Amino acid sequence: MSTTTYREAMRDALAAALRDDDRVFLMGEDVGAYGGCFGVSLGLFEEFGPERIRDTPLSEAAFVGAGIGAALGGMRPIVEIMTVNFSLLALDQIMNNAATLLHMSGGQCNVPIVIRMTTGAGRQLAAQHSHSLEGWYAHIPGLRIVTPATVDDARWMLQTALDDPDPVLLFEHGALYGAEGELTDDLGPVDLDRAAVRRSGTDVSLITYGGTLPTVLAAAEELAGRGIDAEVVDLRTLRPLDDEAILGSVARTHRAVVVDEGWRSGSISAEISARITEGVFYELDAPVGRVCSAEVPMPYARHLEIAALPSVDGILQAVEELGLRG
Amino acid sequence: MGEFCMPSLGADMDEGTLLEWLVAPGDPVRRGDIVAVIDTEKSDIEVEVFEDGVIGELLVEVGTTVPVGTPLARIEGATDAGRRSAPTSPPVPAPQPVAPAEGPPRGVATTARTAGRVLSPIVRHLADERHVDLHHLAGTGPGGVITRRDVEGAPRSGPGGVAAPLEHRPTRATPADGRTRSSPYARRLAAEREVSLTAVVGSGPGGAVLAADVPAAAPVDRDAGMRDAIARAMARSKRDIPHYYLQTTVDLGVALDWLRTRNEACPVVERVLPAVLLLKATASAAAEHPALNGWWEDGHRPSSDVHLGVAIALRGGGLVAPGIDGADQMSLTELMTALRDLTGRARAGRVRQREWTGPTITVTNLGDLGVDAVWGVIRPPQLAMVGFGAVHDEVLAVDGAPAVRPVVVASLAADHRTSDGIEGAALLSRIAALLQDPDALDRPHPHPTGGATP
Amino acid sequence: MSPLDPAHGRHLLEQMLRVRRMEERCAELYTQSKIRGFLHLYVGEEAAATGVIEQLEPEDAVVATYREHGHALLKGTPMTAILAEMYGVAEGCSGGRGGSMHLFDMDHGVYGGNAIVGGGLPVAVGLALADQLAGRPRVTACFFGEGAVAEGEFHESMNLAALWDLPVLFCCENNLYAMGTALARSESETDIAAKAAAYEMPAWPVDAMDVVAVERAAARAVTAVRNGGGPHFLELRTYRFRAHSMFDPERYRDKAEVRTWRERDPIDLLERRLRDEGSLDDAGMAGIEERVASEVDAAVAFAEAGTPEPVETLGRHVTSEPTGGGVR
Amino acid sequence: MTALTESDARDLIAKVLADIAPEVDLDGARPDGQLQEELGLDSMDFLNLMIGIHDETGLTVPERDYPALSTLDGAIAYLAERTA
Repeated sequence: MSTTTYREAMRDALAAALRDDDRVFLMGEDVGAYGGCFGVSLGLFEEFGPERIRDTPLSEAAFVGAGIGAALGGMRPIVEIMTVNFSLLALDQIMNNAATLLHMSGGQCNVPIVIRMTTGAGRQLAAQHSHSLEGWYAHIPGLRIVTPATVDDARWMLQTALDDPDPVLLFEHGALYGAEGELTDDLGPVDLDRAAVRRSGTDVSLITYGGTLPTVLAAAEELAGRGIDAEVVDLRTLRPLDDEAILGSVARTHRAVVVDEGWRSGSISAEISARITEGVFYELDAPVGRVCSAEVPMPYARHLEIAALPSVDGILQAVEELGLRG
Repeated sequence: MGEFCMPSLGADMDEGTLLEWLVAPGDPVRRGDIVAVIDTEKSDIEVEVFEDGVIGELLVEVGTTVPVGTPLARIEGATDAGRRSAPTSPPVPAPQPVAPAEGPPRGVATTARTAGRVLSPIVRHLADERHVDLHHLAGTGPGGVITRRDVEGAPRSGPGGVAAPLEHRPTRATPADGRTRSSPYARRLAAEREVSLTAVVGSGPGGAVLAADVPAAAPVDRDAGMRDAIARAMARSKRDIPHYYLQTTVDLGVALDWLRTRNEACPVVERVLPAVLLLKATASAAAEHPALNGWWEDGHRPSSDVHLGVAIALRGGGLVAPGIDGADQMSLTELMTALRDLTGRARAGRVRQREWTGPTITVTNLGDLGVDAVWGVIRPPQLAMVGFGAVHDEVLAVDGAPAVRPVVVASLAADHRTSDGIEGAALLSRIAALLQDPDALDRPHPHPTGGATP
Repeated sequence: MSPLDPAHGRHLLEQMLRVRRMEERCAELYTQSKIRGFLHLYVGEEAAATGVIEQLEPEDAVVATYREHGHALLKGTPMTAILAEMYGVAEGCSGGRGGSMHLFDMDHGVYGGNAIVGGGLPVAVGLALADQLAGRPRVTACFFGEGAVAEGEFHESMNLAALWDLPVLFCCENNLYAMGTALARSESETDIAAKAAAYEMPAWPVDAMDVVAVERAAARAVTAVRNGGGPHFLELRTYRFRAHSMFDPERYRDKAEVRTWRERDPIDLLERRLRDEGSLDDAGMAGIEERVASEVDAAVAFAEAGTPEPVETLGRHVTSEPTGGGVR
Repeated sequence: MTALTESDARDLIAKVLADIAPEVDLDGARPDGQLQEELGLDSMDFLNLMIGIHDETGLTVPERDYPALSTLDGAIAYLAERTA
């Protein structure tokens, strides 16, 4: 075990993948000479050179599409998109090609690409750099959506993603990059089909992923002080959802609050809530609660941004509304 | 081939839980045999079969709660003729939304009736809001289903057709449709623990019952479930039945002297309570006054048989009023035996279906509690309730001189739709007269006596 | 103009006729409801694909559009598999999952009909990038219509391919209409080759009603691309004789215009030339037609005998089978 | 008929009542209060009590003696006296 940051863990993962497999290369805007917009790929350009740490023009559609083509051509591209908002410029390629080619070719063209992007708010980057659209992507069959939330997952999810024969979108919450945590040195590839219970509890299941995991864990601690024993489920993968873990947890606690930095309407939290009612309706002792971002484009002003995002207080209130009082 | 269906055992029963099968496939049954025990909100009830035949497949497992009309078992070899020849089946006191003049025998659900019970949430809501009695509403939807328009066009059952103000909703979150607001988990736990949710006070939002509110075991719940059942039945009675009231004071001097002598002469187990005299007198009088004996089921259905309901207070609260069939035909000893048996079973929660649904008139006797008189609330679909207060001494003019006599105040609450005061008065007078001739009263087939009227 | 090698000339003619006769039958089958969905026919444009693909090696890649029946056939996909795909049966080259617009055939380097205009270009660039990174001497031919020139993906892809010197041959089939919108109504600069040239890649227009001219241009371009010359661009000037798809009232162009272009039907042009040069006689022509007709008949019979995929396996091919297999 | 002490008589009443009215709490009843009120018994219950006493002891309590048994103390004393 050693203490490291999420950013360094991700960088270690990239370096290891580049060292282990010649087919792996990283491409994206300013991943090379600049070291990555968020510094994730700092130093890799020097070690692996401009062919494998490939700076691209600001052409999200072309370089994501090129990643898809390269994957079809036998490579294992890792494509970095600066933020999830920019990925919309490449949405055609992600949706109409990466997610779809295997199926419309009758199983001939699998696309082993990993697309990494920053997601989420919390850094006053306003309405075109701060959204959480991973839930949107989770709507699309053919994609795997993963959301590392811990240092270990940042370090060890990438390899599993690269081993996947199909496209994987990896969402890194911007607020997590500087987060420090204990890194398990030889954990090895993470099973991306499985959610993780980050805290066991008996009274309520707090279901979340990615950037809101620390918030939820903090809320769980606060609840513990009030005599409420919360279980925290880190989804890790938004598609495919680990129904077994979600439903299993709710079946134990009989109450659920889904915490999702995405907007509430038509969100992954809505999907999870629906699955809970479909799967364990008769285990529910309260309606499923949700804590989501306010339905506004993310504002710049600090206090407004904070007000728009899921918070410990918001989670505590949602738990209280379930009829749970310590 | 016939079906044995979940019977409706009262106007307020929508579903029942099968507690016990008393027969097995292959058992021959005759009409009237008790074949199963059903749990309702009020009581465990032994239910009978209405056909001759052989029990075929059992369709519902013990412990299952099903809506009224759901087939519970098949009956092989049952004939239509057998089904028709059930004239002594009492009419169905259960709701008949689509009002056939000649309803099917009780327990045999028809499609229309089943369909009529399918009520959409909006229909329930509207009916509740507008005080429309869905039980008496014919549905125009497919299969007789009651539609929103049916409710909107229906007369309100509140006084003067004006919607009564919404009743205060109690903490116990039971809307008018009888469905309790609860979490799904609580609902499931309640089913597993055989707890009636209507009896549970919820701690959740809007009084919703949460899992923690569901007690570990059932016993306390029946009372509250019964309270609700009584509440519904009595509210319906006061809503639907135009009551009128009469009272008279009956001299019991002769009857009690007679009884004292009789009881002294016989073993303690054969002693007869004074109440039995009152019951017998009421039953005999009722037989002669069909305007007050029978049911209101889509119109007046007088009965020539007397199935005498007896209000029995339960320990710990609650009230049931099962009946004694043919009470007018019994000797006092027989009636006493029947009353003792019925009281014991009622208090043990084991009343038979027929006793539950059969009564044609009911007696309530609050004499033990020392009240002078009782003004009863008629139990739908019956037509009258006879009440007795405490036997007490009064100074009466006897043969032109004051005399202290034991008396009882007999009262009558009757349905003005089927009788007028003159008939009610005749019934009370007849009761009083019969009580002046205990010997005649004790005969299994009493004849009219010309006894004095107080 | 020097005479064509007779055998090669007849081969080109037969290739174009295979495409033409197959598609004519497709149109008929469409009216019989045997083929559904959109059906975009290439009739009139056969020389473009025939001339280019004739110059490709079997291992080279083709990325095409929803008007790609000819490209797949010419690249080697059996006509039986193409017809079966249009019938939506399991024997189809895409297993019945793609249909007319999405013919895929990895065995013959057919990377699909892409039905998003411009959507195939970045993928072609990526295939070329993989080849470059892997040091493979493969050429990726990317076909698209002139409508795609208005898409951002076109410009991004031109830039990226030129920037990275990728081995991709862009083949713009300029049939003058983006569905119903004439080129001049959608482009400020209608010289498409000039647009490509602005990205610093060799680009020139070709008379694509003349298969020989196309073949000559393609030979030059393919050789250059394969030899590390970076991306090349051919503007193949052609014309679509039939409607855009089966449902198209063709209000946007004169019948006279269509008649004029039909006079330069690429098949007629080549046939006349071969006859003029003494390389083809009636018997030779009849022999070609007969071979093509029997191939089409066989393909239709194959498709007719096809087996629909069982609905139970609906969820296949959403994720790869070895690891996943289920619906993700 | 065996003689009953007051304690035996009380136990007998408790035993018989356990069948008639299982929930009654004899200890919670005032010994000099009206039995029917204290224990919530009605006339049927009282009759059943008499029957029960008869079954247990063979003692027949005539109706005219009922007033003597109207309190718990009275009933105990009566039974002790009658069985003595």
